[in-house]
Amino acid sequence: MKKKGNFKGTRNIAHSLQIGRAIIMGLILEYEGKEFLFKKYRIPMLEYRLVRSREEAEKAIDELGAPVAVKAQILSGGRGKMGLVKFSRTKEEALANYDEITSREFDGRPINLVVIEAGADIKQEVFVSMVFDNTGNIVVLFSAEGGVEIEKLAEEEPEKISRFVVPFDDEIYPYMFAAGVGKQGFTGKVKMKIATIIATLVKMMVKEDLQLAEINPLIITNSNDVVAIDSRIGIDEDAMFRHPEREEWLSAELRDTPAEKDAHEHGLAYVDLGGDIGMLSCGAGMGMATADLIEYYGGEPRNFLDVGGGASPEKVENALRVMVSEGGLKSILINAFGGITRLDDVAKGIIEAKKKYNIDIPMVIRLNGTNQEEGVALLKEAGMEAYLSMEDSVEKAVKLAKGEN
Amino acid sequence: MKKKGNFKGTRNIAHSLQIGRAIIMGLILEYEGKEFLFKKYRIPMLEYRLVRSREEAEKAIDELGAPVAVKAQILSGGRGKMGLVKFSRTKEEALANYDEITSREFDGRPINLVVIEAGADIKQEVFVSMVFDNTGNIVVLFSAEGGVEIEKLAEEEPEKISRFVVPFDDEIYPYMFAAGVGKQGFTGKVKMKIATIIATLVKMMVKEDLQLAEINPLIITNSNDVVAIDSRIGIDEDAMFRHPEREEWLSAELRDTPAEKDAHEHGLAYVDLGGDIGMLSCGAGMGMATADLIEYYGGEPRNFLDVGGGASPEKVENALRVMVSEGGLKSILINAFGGITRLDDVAKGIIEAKKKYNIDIPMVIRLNGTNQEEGVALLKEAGMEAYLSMEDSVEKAVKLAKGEN
Amino acid sequence: MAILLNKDTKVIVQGITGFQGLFHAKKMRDYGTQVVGGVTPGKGGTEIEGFKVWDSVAEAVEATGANATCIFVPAKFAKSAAYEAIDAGVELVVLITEGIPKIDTMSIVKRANKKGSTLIGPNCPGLITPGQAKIGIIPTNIVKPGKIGVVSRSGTLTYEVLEQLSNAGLGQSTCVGIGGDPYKQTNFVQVLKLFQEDPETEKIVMLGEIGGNAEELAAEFIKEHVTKPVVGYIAGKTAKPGKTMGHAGAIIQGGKGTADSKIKTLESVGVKTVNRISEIPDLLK
Amino acid sequence: MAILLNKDTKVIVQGITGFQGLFHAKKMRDYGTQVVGGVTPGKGGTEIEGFKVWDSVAEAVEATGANATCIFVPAKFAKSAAYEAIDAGVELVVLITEGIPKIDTMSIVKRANKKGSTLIGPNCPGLITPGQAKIGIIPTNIVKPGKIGVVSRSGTLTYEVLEQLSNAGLGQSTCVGIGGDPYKQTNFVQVLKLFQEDPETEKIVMLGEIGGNAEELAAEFIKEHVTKPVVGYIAGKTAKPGKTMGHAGAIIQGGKGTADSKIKTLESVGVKTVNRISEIPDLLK
Repeated sequence: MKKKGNFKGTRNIAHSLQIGRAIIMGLILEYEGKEFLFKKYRIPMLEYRLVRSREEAEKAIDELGAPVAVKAQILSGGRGKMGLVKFSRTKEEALANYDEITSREFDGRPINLVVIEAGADIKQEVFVSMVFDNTGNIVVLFSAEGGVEIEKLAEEEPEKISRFVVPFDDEIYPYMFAAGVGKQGFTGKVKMKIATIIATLVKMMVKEDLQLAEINPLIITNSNDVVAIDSRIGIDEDAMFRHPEREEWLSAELRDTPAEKDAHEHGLAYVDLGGDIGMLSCGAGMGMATADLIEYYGGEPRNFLDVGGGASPEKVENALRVMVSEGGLKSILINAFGGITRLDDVAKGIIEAKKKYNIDIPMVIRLNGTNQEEGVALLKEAGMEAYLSMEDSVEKAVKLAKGEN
Repeated sequence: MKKKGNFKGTRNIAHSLQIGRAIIMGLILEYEGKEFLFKKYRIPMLEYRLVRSREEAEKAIDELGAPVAVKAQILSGGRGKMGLVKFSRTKEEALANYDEITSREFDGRPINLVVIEAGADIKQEVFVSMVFDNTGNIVVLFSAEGGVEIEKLAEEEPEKISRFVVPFDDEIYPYMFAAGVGKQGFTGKVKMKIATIIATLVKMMVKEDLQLAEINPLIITNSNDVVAIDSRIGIDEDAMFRHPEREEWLSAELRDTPAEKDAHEHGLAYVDLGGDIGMLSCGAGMGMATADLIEYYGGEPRNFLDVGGGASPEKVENALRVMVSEGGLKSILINAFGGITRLDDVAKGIIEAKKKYNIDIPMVIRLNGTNQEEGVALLKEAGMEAYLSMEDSVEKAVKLAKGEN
Repeated sequence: MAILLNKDTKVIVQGITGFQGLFHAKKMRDYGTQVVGGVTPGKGGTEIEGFKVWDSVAEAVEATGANATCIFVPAKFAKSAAYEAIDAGVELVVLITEGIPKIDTMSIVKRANKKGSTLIGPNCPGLITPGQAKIGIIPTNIVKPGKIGVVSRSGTLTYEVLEQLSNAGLGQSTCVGIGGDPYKQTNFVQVLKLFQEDPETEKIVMLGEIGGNAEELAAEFIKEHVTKPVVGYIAGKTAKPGKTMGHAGAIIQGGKGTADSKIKTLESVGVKTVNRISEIPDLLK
Repeated sequence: MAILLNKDTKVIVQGITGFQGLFHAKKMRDYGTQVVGGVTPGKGGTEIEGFKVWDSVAEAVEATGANATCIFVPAKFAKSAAYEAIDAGVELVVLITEGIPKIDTMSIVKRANKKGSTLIGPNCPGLITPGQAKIGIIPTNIVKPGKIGVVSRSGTLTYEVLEQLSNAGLGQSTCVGIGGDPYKQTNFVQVLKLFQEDPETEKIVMLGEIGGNAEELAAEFIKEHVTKPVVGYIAGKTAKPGKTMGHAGAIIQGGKGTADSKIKTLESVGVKTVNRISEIPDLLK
């Protein structure tokens, strides 16, 4: 994860390409949510073990005793549907499930982090999830019908979901959620236990710089305990300086692909988009607009790669190195508008990278703005040309990718 | 210290007799303020050691190296004037000062807790002190002229004291104090260091449930460090449930006399007032009014001793035990108004105590209100009489104390 | 009419399943107060001695239309309980609990101010409108209906005064125990204003104490706004001046807060003060 | 006239002794902006490149009468810096810093609302009134005075648009970069209102992005209150829908926030939208 503190960077907007700017966050693993947050805030849980090998899995199953749940640790919801959470009545079944899950991949990586969790005595499954809205409130949804079809329930039977809106800077107490939980049919101790867990999650949202806190399912046992079976937590990556230990969490490694990680370490924003036109922009908004224009002309961007405003030659060079390291490129488009950025610096970076990494993929360069003449002159010297217009350069890059000329 | 959580007690009002209800607090030792609060909040200090014997003192002086300050740990300000803080240029001088200080008494107890503190390189002494006002603000006073004559300075040259008023629930930052500290002649790094220490103290006031936070002197060294030499902290005793470790602090022992401690442990309010009429009231306001009336009739109350409303026979019995344990009584006045209190219970307690502790000091009893007849009957059986009017009973008790009849 | 509280006030008791809460809920009901139920989180849906119990104030208010609450919960939970009542829109919040941390009380007062609740207490005996209703713990056998408004910082002392008034044939319109803690929303000034506006109150008794500046503020208010006769008493003449309040405390407090200075200030605005409580009834006749 | 900023605005720079702060302070001054000094705590009383430095905003404001600030401090200290400006009564607070924790931004917005400061940003390039003054980092060589109001969520994209406008002979009244973070005080609606009221602004360009509902709110506002022509562009058509926002996020967000839905909503209230930036100038002629 890149160092914070520079005042004008580009990381956020890279994420925004994936999820829209409204909610920018880094998911963490179920295990991390439980181990590093739920434990600290005393949210009731079942016993569990994180295991990284078959031996550890077997030991955990023996210690906890069947039945157990075998749960893949990946950065995604919907694990049940994917068959990555499996309830297992016997030790044998649990080991078989472990073997099956760890034989699979997710997001291009092998699954080798698994949680073994003690079996639960479930009377009812309920659901709680919360995010911030855009006006500084925490919006909490609670339903007595837990499970995975929550979006459908919200659409079809909205009255089955209680919604609470809490200003982010209010003090939080369980009473605030009691009536709403009551409306879903709970009373007395169970109601107050649920309200207390909701209040705790809301407090965590602020104190722990979270962007998402969800428990689905939260279960009510036959002895009326209320226990968190899952944890789905998104953290605010901009708040990492307040939680430096999170840099060491397993999820920090899993969140980025190797190319993304490489890019972030060099202060670049990188998102894999899956096409075949390598795209480099100076500035994130420009990057989005460039990607849109590539599609407008019928092409497909391979990535979103942004060096930000005022990039140095080294940054441009690194960006190109990251770009070509991924392979599969049919053309490269460099769209540099020189406002703060000096175009001679951009040109220097391009020339250096081309030489150093032997880049022979067709390259289209657009330079317009500050120190344009100097930049164009440098490129010319190195045998390259530059476009002035963004549209023209994009059109050309798309043609090249299609093998046209 | 008595257990909290009962909804109607009397402890506060006992303190209010001494200090007025506006500011109710328990002072802690300089050492405790530094060790348990300043260290946690990283307020710069000199090195120091708490010592309890001459051997420990000698070791500390050797470790710190002369010059050192030798400082008695007592629950009071003004130690300098009392000769209980002594700067010592050599080891010999320091040991002599240690011997002198520990040969003395304060508040009826030997002084055996001493801090040895490293010598300071003082360019300037400044002063900061803060309390809550009655409207939910923290009022901070700061002056560039530290030392002990602050009240005089406030009167004669008020412009030399900067005053800040901060709402208790605001977020606190150093910038809030920068301009005010600047007005006292500071600039740049020293100004911001002072402002940061003030901000830290204000935060402590709220987070640590303090009622008073004072550093006098806060010093500026020749290398422009800003260092706390003293700490004078008052805690909110009502907030003890949030800071249970404070029950174990040395100051918790020192704060009460043995009789006060005994009383508090039995849920009674006790304050030594120094006269010769033992006074027991059912309710604190009544206690104050009774003490006033004793003085009105020319007597002097020995104590303020309150069993509260609705006291049991055992509580009354214990109260009388505490009262007579102190000695020096010429008469005893029991003023019981029966609102919630049942007067037969009061009578039972009196009778039991008189028997158990062989109390033969002349006793004046006033019973008026709930179950009055039953109470009077019980007393009569035991050979005692009761007054109906508060005034009459007080007048009688004063006469008895003066040896009249 | 009386002030703050009458026979139509609908009261809930927070902490009703606790010993004190239940004891006094019954006493209030016995006196004729409309106690419409109580709140104990986790015991919602049950009933105790004829009182319905809810898990939260919001639910109790929704079900009963309660507009007043009497809080008997321990100090540790008092802040949450008071917040809950304030958030539920309860108009009159009477906080009996004593020993609440100062910061918590300040927070409660701030929230009550913001949301428009009237907060009596903490560390107070509550209030009573003789012949109609009471909220809190003031004994009912010592009051009688009448035209004297009583406001007091002290608990038990008030009872003594009430009994002497009643014995002297001086009934009370309403008696408000504002409580002994330094931080509060409803202080002398607020109650004096209500008594001044209340047509049924003819004269006022004000029981003060040493410390703080509530009596001084009351004197200012009386000078400007109170035309009804006021009799005052200040407890604590015997008290020694404080030593532990620090330089800031001493400088801010100045010479104020002693019994003598309070008595002088009150006398200067026409309040008759007495040295002995027994003198009060005569001054009201 | 222009909006928010003109040649009389007195600007201080917070973080002026830092590399970026000083660099852009000089650029602002070079453009004719009245940069009356800067703030770096601990460096008060010094001077840097002709700029006086104070320890706090309050002191700088007292000495200079500054009514605007440009904040360049690192994300970790941005909240305190913004609070400081707001508390000192600075009318226009431009927060350039990016990467500020969401909770901190919410706190800043709340304080600005409460105390009446206008907050631009965070994570924004600032604003420029061509020919008069600029606060922030927008390049000055690509703008020229005129009658087009520009408001944008994106930084560098704005520069591209400004240059194309200027090259086409379409000068700008004011250009406001409102910044890319989801939480902000000054959003499209606030700036559109100012442009609508500004007699010197004749037409408006609005540069939006996927995510959130700022463009949808702008459309609502335009429908009711904006009579001047508006041209819009939404970046991010290529973007894939998010997967990490959780059930609550998905349910609250619903189907909104995509480029297509934003474009549709804007078109429905009469905003002309374009697929390519190069089409913008023609629509304004």
